[in-house]
Amino acid sequence: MALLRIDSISKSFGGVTAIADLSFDVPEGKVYAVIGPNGAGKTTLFNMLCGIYTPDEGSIRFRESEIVTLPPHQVAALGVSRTFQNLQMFFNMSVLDNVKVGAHLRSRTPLWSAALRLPQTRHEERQADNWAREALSFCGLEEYLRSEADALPYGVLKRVEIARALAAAPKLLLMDEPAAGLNDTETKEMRALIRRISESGITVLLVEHNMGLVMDVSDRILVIDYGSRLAEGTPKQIQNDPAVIQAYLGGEVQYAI
Amino acid sequence: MLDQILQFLLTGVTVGATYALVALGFAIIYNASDVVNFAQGEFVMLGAMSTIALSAGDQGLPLWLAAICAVLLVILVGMLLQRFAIAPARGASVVTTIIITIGASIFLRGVALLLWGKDIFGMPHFSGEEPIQIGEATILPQNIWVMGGAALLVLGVHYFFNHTLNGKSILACSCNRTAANLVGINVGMMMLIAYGLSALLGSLAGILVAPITFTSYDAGVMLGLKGFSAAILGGMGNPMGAVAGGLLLGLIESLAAGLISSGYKDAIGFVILLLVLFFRPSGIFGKASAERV
Amino acid sequence: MSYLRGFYLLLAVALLLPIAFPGSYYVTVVGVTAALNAILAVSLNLLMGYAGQISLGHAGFFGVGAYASAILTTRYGWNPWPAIVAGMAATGVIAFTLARPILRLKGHYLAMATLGMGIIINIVLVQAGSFTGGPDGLGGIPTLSLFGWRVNSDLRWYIVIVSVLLVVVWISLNIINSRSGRALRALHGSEVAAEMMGIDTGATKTQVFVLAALIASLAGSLFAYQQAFVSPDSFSFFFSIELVTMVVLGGMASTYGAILGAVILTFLPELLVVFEDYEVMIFGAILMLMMIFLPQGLFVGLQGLVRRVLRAKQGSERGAA
Amino acid sequence: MKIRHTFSALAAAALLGLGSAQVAAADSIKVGTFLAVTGGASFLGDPELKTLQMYVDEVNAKGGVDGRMVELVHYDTGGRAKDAVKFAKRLIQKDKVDVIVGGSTSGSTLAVMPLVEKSRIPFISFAGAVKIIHPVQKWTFKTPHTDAMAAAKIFGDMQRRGITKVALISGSGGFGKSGRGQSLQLATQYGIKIVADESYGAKDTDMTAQLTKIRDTDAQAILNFGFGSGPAIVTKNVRQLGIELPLYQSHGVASKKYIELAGDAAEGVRLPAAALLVADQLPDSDPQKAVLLAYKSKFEAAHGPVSTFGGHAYDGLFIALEAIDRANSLDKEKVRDEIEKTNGFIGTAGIFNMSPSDHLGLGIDAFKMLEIRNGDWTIVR
Repeated sequence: MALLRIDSISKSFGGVTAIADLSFDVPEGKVYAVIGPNGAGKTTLFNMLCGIYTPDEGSIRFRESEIVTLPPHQVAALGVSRTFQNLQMFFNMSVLDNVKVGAHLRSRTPLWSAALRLPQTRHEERQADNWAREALSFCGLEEYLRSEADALPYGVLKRVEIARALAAAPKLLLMDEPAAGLNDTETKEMRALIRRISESGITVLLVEHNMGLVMDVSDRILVIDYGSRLAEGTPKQIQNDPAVIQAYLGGEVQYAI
Repeated sequence: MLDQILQFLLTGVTVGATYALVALGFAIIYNASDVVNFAQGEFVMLGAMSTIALSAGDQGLPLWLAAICAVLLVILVGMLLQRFAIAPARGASVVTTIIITIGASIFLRGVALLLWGKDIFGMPHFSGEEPIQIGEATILPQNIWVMGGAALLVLGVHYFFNHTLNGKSILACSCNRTAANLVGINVGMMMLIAYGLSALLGSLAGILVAPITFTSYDAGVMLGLKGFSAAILGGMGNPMGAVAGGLLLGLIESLAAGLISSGYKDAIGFVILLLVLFFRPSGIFGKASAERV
Repeated sequence: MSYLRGFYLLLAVALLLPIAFPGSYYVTVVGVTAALNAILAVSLNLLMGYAGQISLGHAGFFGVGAYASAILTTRYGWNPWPAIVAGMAATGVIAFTLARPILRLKGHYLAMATLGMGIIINIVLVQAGSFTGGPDGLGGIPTLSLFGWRVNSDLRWYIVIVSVLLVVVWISLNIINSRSGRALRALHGSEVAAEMMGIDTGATKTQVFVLAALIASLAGSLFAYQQAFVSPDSFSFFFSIELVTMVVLGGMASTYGAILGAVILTFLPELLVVFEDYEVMIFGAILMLMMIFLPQGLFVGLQGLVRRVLRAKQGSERGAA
Repeated sequence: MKIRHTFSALAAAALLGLGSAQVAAADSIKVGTFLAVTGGASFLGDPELKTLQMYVDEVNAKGGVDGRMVELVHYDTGGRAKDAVKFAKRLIQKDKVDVIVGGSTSGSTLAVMPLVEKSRIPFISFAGAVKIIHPVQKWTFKTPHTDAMAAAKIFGDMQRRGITKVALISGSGGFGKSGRGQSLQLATQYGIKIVADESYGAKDTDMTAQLTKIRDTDAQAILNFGFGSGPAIVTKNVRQLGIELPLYQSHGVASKKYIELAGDAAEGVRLPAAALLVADQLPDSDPQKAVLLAYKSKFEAAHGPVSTFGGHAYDGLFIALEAIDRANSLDKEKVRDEIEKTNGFIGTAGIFNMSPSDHLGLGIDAFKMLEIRNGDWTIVR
């Protein structure tokens, strides 16, 4: 069954089409990757999926409910979480607090209750603390628990961002280029982490440039170019798809000349 | 009624021309360095006050020479401000730089207070005080000086930014400092020029309007506030927007005073400003800024 | 709770000061003003330091509270306590109405809008003279009394206002170290990421804006009863800017920093009066220099300094071992 | 325009500040004052402070009051009511002064009155509003004429000239607002109708919009209540718009500065003011003349053109010192009683006769109606 169903969505910015009539289904429990050359519209797609942009037309259904018009925080409330291509860390907070923010949706305590430190708040604070620690250790980040976010290297921050997204206990995790800027060791760790996330039952939707990683972890792959669908299938199918080879190879040929 | 409105419009344009020059100063510094310089109003005050000081007394300079010296002096102040207060705080947060420029404005006010005391000073009109009749409305020759001077300065600034290398270099710095540095632009020098230019505009505005409005050590506060409002109204960082914002604010105040209520005219100005911002969060001519993800 | 350690220290200082310096002008007069300013700075800091939303109109809410209490008690004979509540309700309504459209703005536009809001409130206080007493103000405001205990001496005012300050600080610390506080800091850090974590940024900003306004309104009422007189110049945009300066000078995103900023800016003019005409210039220079050399603010800057010193010491000890 | 020597003055200021705290002799008379020496009302506070300093020095040079030296403790409020309250507390609690004079503006005076009454200390204000002394508060006195008296004087003059319709324009500060209020209240008593009621902000630079509206009414005269640069701009704008109506200003512009700023446009402007401005034009038989000339020459020798505002400080200081002299004690209750008994005191504002029901003690005749002719004041007879 499809967890996320995208049905012929389009988006253009000032006359330039970013996404044109795109449809695909993300099956539950799988790792689904979206690839394509730079400027193919991948990040635009992500931003529409999580409510930052509203598509010009089309429908996005998450667990059978329409989310096209919802603002990001309501999409998040349904169980969608994400990481960002350019880090969006809360640099004014510690690593632990960053990840606790991820658990925001799992508590209910309102401002006035927090202000007076009522029992409900105390209870939920302890819970949030536990959830955050769990998420951090899931991502292998115990040692950075007390660090300030602005004092950590890029590779670690990439994982903190994932821990933060996981602390929300999402159904669907959108990962925007998780391996970008990482070295080989870090990429290897990232690959293992994505597998662990998938194994824990969370559906992963991945945008990534590192083909090795994509082919390795994905169950299905969607290739888009100029905002439209080029091909879709298993990694093997994609690798042998003539249109994909044309698009990627074509680029290389041009480059060679 | 119609001749009343003509008078309100003329008044509004004169007052607005002053706001426009102050707002333009705000926009230039903001463009060059992302800093809102709350000492801009003090440039206006210093221009007028030092002209008066230099031309006072029997051994005083002739007015035009005093004005030139005053402008040079204020340009120097502007550059010193950049060099010793703004440059060392590069990378500080927006509010920190706001407080620094507020500190600078208090400091300059304090210096003016020490030098010239608390009196209000007048300045002779450049070409007499015989009112000029325009239909049923009247203006003073000095109003024409203000409007004409403002128009020339605005055109000059426009030319500077669009047709001279230094002007374009400053724009380049505002777009991308690192890139500007890489292509060999002396960023530090460009900042000095921007602050100097802004001080030049402020001081000339002060000298042009002082015969009509008088001046005192604390005259810069209100002008700075109105100039900032005008710059925001037009859209921060858009020089021609700042000019339009200034004229618009002047007209709103004058029409509000004449047609609605003189007691609430400033409030009406701010209400309109708020409404504009509610519907256009980046001012009338400002570019909408989208958060990059 | 570990984050309350500083709070207990503050409590101890507040208790000891009037005992150590009985009847001192600096404790019970300037100290009360400093505490009142600290209440305002702490509330503004929730909005500015934590949520990252600058407000140059905080004095406006302070004024609404003060005038609500002044007008209701003198013109309508209300008891001061319900007048405080009514003032807070009025302020809350104003803040709630304005919050959404104003807080959509960013950076300097937000600064301008809040500045404009404060100025409009002030103009109304001046112009609606038949109601507010105009620029000359409104006098004859009764004092507070609590179960027959009349707050009618400087020491008693010290007790009341410092108690309120302590409660406000306690509330502020509780909020910062909670889900709501993290939401505030998150939207300051990255509004998009905060939204993606399920934080309704618009609602969160509105909440903290209204809360800060309510606290300012309460402070305003206390101010009115303490002075027994209000006039618009106490709520001008100059005071708003002074409040922002307190927050930034002490150190943004630090409750203790806000208190420190308030204390410094309240005592500085007190010390500078001996310089007479030079006061304005020296004040401006001090403000500039502090912000240039400690752009993070005094409290955060000093904290960093202490940390560096400690680290250097540890390092040298380790080196010695 | 003089440029002072920064460092020597700085050192002197520091020394003075320290000095005033330490030199205090045991039984000196401590006179406390808080004035708007800076800020929008500095043209009030500045001459007031200069006057107080000048005369305290003179009194001390002559051996003080009954052998007691007078010590002046002053603070600058910047015109802010809040700071006035703070400094009044400082004067009472920290400096423990015997009497307070000052409060340049009505706002700051009204703000400290609750404190003064509670602290039971004699207080003589230099501010105008009638609210300060009406109703009478036990410990509060004042020396300037009230704005109600100014309005009455003006309307009286208008009545004589047969003016019945007046356009009012006032500054939005405390002085302007209060004057406006009194004018609106008193007009009908003089058979005068207010046909326009405009206002302008303290730092406004152009009032032609308001005056254009006034021009199109059937007003027979314009009355402007305000101080600072506003009234001078109003005066110039009236001329610019070619309005030929008589222009009345209030006592808020009673200084040479106004004539200097408004220039030719000020010709023919009328205003009520204390006799100080026209001291040399008074007949020799006038009992005030000697006092006025003495004050004027002393002030002008040191600080330039005299204004009536500094005169209010002179009046307040000497009413207080003479009361202390008569009481022969620094007991606050006794001093207060003696201030209230002030009788026949010749001051710059007039001859003061206070009583338990009148804490000002001036009649409307203490005001002279002046007209500006050839750039100078003349008395309208």
